[in-house]
Amino acid sequence: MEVRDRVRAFLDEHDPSAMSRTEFLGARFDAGLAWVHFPQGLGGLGASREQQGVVEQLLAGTPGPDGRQGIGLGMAAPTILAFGTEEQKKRYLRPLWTGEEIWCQLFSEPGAGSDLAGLATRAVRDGDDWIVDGQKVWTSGAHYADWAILVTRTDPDVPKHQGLTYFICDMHAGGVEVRPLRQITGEAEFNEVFLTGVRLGDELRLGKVGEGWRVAQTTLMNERVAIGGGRTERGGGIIAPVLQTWRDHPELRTHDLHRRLLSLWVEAEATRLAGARLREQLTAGVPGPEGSAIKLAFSKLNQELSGLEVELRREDGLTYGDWTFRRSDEVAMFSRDAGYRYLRAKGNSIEGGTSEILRNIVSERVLGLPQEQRADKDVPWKDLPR
Amino acid sequence: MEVRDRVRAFLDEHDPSAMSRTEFLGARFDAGLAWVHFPQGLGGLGASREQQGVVEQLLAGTPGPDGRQGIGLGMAAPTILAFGTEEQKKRYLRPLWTGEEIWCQLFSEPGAGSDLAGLATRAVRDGDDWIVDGQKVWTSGAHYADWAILVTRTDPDVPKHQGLTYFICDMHAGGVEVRPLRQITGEAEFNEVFLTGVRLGDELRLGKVGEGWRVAQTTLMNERVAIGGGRTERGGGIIAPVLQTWRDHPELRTHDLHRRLLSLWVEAEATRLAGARLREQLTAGVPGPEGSAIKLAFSKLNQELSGLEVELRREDGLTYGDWTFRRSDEVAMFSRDAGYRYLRAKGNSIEGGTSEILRNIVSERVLGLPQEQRADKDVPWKDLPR
Amino acid sequence: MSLLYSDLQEELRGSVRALLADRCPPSAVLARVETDTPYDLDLWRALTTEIGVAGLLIPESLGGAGATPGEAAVVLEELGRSCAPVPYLTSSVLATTLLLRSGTPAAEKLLADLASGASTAAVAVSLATSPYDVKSSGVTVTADGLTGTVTGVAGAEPADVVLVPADGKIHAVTDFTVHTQVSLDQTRPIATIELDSARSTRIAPDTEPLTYALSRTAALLASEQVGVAEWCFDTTLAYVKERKQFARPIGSYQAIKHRLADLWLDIAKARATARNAAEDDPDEITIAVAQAWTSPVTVHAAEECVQLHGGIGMTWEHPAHLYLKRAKADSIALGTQGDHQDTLAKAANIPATPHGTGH
Amino acid sequence: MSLLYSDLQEELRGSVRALLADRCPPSAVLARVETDTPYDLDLWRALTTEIGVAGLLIPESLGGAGATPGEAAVVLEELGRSCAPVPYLTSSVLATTLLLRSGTPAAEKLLADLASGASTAAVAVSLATSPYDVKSSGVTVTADGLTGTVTGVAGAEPADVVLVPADGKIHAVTDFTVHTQVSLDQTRPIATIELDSARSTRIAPDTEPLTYALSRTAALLASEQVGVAEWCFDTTLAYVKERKQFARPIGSYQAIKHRLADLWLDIAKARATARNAAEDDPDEITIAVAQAWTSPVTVHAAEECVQLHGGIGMTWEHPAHLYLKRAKADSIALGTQGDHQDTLAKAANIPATPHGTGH
Repeated sequence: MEVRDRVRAFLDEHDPSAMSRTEFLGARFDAGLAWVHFPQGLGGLGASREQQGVVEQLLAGTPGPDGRQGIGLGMAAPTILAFGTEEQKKRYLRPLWTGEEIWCQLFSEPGAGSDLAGLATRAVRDGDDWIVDGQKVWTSGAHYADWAILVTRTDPDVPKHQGLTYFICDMHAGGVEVRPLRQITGEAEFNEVFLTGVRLGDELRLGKVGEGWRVAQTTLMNERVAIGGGRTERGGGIIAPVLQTWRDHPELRTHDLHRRLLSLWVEAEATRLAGARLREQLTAGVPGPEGSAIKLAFSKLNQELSGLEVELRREDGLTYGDWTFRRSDEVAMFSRDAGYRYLRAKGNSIEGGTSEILRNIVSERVLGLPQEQRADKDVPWKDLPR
Repeated sequence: MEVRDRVRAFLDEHDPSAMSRTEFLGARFDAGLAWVHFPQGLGGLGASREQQGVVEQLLAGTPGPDGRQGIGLGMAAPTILAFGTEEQKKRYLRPLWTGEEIWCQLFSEPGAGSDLAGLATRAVRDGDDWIVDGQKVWTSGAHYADWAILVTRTDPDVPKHQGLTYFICDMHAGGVEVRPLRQITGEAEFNEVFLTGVRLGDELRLGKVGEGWRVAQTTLMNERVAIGGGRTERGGGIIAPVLQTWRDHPELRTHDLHRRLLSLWVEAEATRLAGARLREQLTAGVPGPEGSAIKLAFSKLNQELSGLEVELRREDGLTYGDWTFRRSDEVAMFSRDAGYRYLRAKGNSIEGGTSEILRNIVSERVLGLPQEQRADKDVPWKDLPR
Repeated sequence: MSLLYSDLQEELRGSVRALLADRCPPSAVLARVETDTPYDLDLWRALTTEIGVAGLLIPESLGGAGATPGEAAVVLEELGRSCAPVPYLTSSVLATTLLLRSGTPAAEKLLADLASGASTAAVAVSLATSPYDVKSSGVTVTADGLTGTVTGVAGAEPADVVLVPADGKIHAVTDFTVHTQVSLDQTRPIATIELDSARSTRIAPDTEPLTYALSRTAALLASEQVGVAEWCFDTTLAYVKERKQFARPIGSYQAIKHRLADLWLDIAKARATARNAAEDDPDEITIAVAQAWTSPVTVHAAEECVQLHGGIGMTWEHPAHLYLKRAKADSIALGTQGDHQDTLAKAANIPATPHGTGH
Repeated sequence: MSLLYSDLQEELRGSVRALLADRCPPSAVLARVETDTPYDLDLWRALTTEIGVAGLLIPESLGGAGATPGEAAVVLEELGRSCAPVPYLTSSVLATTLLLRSGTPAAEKLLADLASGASTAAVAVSLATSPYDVKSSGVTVTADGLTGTVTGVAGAEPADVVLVPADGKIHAVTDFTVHTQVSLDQTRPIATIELDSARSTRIAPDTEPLTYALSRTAALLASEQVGVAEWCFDTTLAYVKERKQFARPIGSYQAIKHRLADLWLDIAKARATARNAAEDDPDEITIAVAQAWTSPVTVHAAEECVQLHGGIGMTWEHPAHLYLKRAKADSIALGTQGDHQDTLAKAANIPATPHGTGH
């Protein structure tokens, strides 16, 4: 039976208005329509990845996964599929898909940002279990997550990429403490997660001992390539708010700001077109690390445009919306005030690969220039300077 | 007798209008008033270096050395004084001072620009002589020079800084061929010098065999620190020509160029003030590598200002003064057309230390950041990749 | 005229820096921004009584120290380095310069109190006011007194007296209400001042002293900005030497080295322009150059500070954001870079297009 | 509308590139700039007869290939990569577009000759003319014919016919004198055209076809600029991989790596804007964006090429300077970045100050 027919049959049998979102998603999983390229029995049909587009199109408007499931769907699920045991796949994929269980990721550490493989969170074998101690950071959703994908160091005596092991971590386990991490905007989008003597059974290990870096690469490759801001119209997207302010407030205009705004308008349009061209290339089957460069460009534009808007607003630019320390689960770049956007945009060139790392990637992988000299590849992790 | 009194006595006895420039300078040398801090008999009095200012002041208006003597006076003389034998000092310093003998320098090579110590011109011992083969470049004045200061490689089997030897080179010797080096401006300010089997007696060696790098350091330290453009008034110096064009041609003005010109005006003034402050610090006895940074700033300004002027001139900016291949002994940054200045200024960030090298110097010697990793310090020169 | 610091100035800097190191660490500044008292009045008392910063610009005859703007500039550099929440710029520079310029007996009476730090003043204009475009306030003068609201005022909370431009004159008022606005710069918040039939004393018969004081304060603001930029630079430099990624200090990566070399040079230029603007009687061009250069450089320094600290620079607990917010607010305060460039265009005879506005 | 190159376009590119590699190496281009014949007419003949580049934009009905601007753009990219001294832009794009737009029988007659390459045309306006500000020429029309001088004309030397705007109309003239001016861009020099009672044929009753052609040529000039930028980038990239200082390729230094990464990205954006402007009927904003972005990026690419080649980049014998001169001249040709930004301000509704010029 064609995928298209399966979806129609599924819709004939399941009326989303007559069941809860969880029930509907569960039924969709069982019908193999969660990820059609996953195997049968694990939410898929063993079909080609392209068929997923057909499914999404036909199921448009029915209840789907929500934003809190993003890390589970985007990062945990493909990793579990690639490296999990049969038991793990059976156990975790369905509730991950239905949203009954929420996932987060425990990767970055205060001492391991760009250099993720240098991480220091230890996992030590204790009988059938592992005891985990360490600190993770920049974890979104940790405060409501049930499970985490976790990378730990199990062998400090070998070079850093070789001594890592990947786990599924129970976020409700003893010793897991989640603290909101306040940002310069005043809010907390992320968390710090302190792991103190956390006991994880060996059945929570994903992949082999010492194979953690390879597993983590799979996870990271599945992090969506951010081709900054997606499709937008000319004059839309990140430049729209400052244009609105410009048009609404003739009294704020100056010649200096006019020329700077025109330059940024041109840059934004050139960047938008380059992004569109890159998407065309990707569609035509010419993928590559060029996406890194577009992210670089959008970070810069976000920062410069929001900075210009704060300056344009003059006295209003001296004010701020709200400094209250509170959780925020979304990056509201378009609905919030210019001051918030100015501060939040500073993170764009750090999160998801710093601009410095992205320039390395472009120069080495796109341009073929020599790699930076590395002193850390063949030295036991414990002997590295830090 | 005070230096001041010596100068007065000298002037009483020598009427510059009654003798040739060469005779007058010769007499001045013999009176110890060439460089008062040099030893007696070598053009000096063994006085303090500060006394030279007194001499220059009192002798202002009398015939002095000319521009073609610059390299001899600025670089060769202090090196000969520091490393020469008594015979060498006696032989070379007086005609160098009087201008009877002109000097040039043979340092840079096509393969050794920023990395001067990597030079490849070979000098091989042959009895009492040395046979020199190689190619030097960016040599000003080579076509009229009598002597050159020359750095060669005498031992390729030791690390690069250790195998160099410094010579005085007879520019009239057989095997010395000087060719004008045409630049992108169309002119030749510099030369290429081809050395083919040039025979130099060992008495022309300056310093010990293998000591060439130390001798060359003395030479280079005496190259004047270019605190870009010297003292100028506000709105003067490198920004003056474009301001003149701006004021003379209201019809060429645009808002875009206006804002760019204002920004550069501010930058030029800030740079001028920083240069003035640096000179104050130097006078107050706080020298340092900061001069490198000012040269960096002036290179950038020269380039941006001349580039803006070409654009401002529109159709006139599409023309050029003269492409004729001819020798030019001066860098006429202020008297020539904007196109010439635009092209010539491109060399500012290369000659006398590239901007990249200067940024290294600032970051390492001023800011104390780690040095670039060097693979060439302990390897025999002949085994280095090139 | 020297662009260097005098020995006296270095001594003054040492005193201020030592006091701030002791009583104004970043942790204290950060803790205060969450409270209802944005200004640190204990610190202010120490600065005024132990060092006497408040009276630096006031002649000895009026109870001050009779120092030059060069000394005030050094104090501002140090306060900028600490993002110190004290009303020095607003009271001891802006309000003080206004009062000195008006020179009326009423003004001199106020100055005596300001000199000792016994009293603090603010000027009731928006911090975003350009010295080249001073608009009339919304305050009206009637027989009952002054009535109206002024927004965007810095240094209002600790002020005992506010100097209010209204009806083409300047008035001193002690009866006013302050509402702190939620501000981008958390260490120098702006506030709304409300006057309701407030009694007042005439300080100046016209508003020229206000324009003058705004311009001279802009000149000295450049020194505060240099202090902010310096803290950002020094803190970043120390961090990149310390922080290792891929087993190397991140300061060993050449791209970072070159960025820091360029930034160092930009700040060196900023210091030169600020010192020039801190001379006794700077002309319009000198002030405009200092502001037009130093504002964007200081913002850039603060932005590089956040970027080169990586994730930690985005956290509330690291003080970098306090400097970013101060740098950005300072770039708007007392004229933007464009305002100062426009003034340059006029004063240095660099006219806009022949078809242009003629500014 | 796709921003990618079609297979047909890649094929065309391949032909042009192969021909140029064979007959237009840098050494030949450099040698020619010292001669009295700045344009390479043998090369031009090969391009027109072997590949048929001259007629790309001309409909098949008039003897051309009936191709789209996208094809002409690819030819321009390749000519830019070689700084090829041929009158493609001036004859096959500018003059051709003007004639196509006017559409008169006289124009169509000329087009038939241009299509085959049998004849070459130039437009008697300064290359520095902005499409947004076309001034009337100094040529007067009397009963005796056209008389006057036009300066700054590109592509005049090889032209058999010049199209002259005069008296509000456009005229074709074959009787004219050309004096080459000493030009910054040595591979596309400008010249003075002199007319002395020259007989003419009326091509268009008004100058709208001229304005139109200037604008469309500006759109395609962006592709030439991309070609220039690409040569500079590719040549620099190859050099920094090869050139060693301190026993390392200079391309292993991170500061250089990051600069090249940024430049690569800027050129990628330039290509996207140029492809967009090479669509069949680009609007004013599309053209203005392509020019406003690509001009400074191309100049920057050429400047980085000289800088990163070190001393050798400053020598006459290395071809980098030919590209620097072309890049700079192209940034002035057919409107500066400011002209195109001004048009954007109007077309995209981003008005200047309320007190400003209203442009």
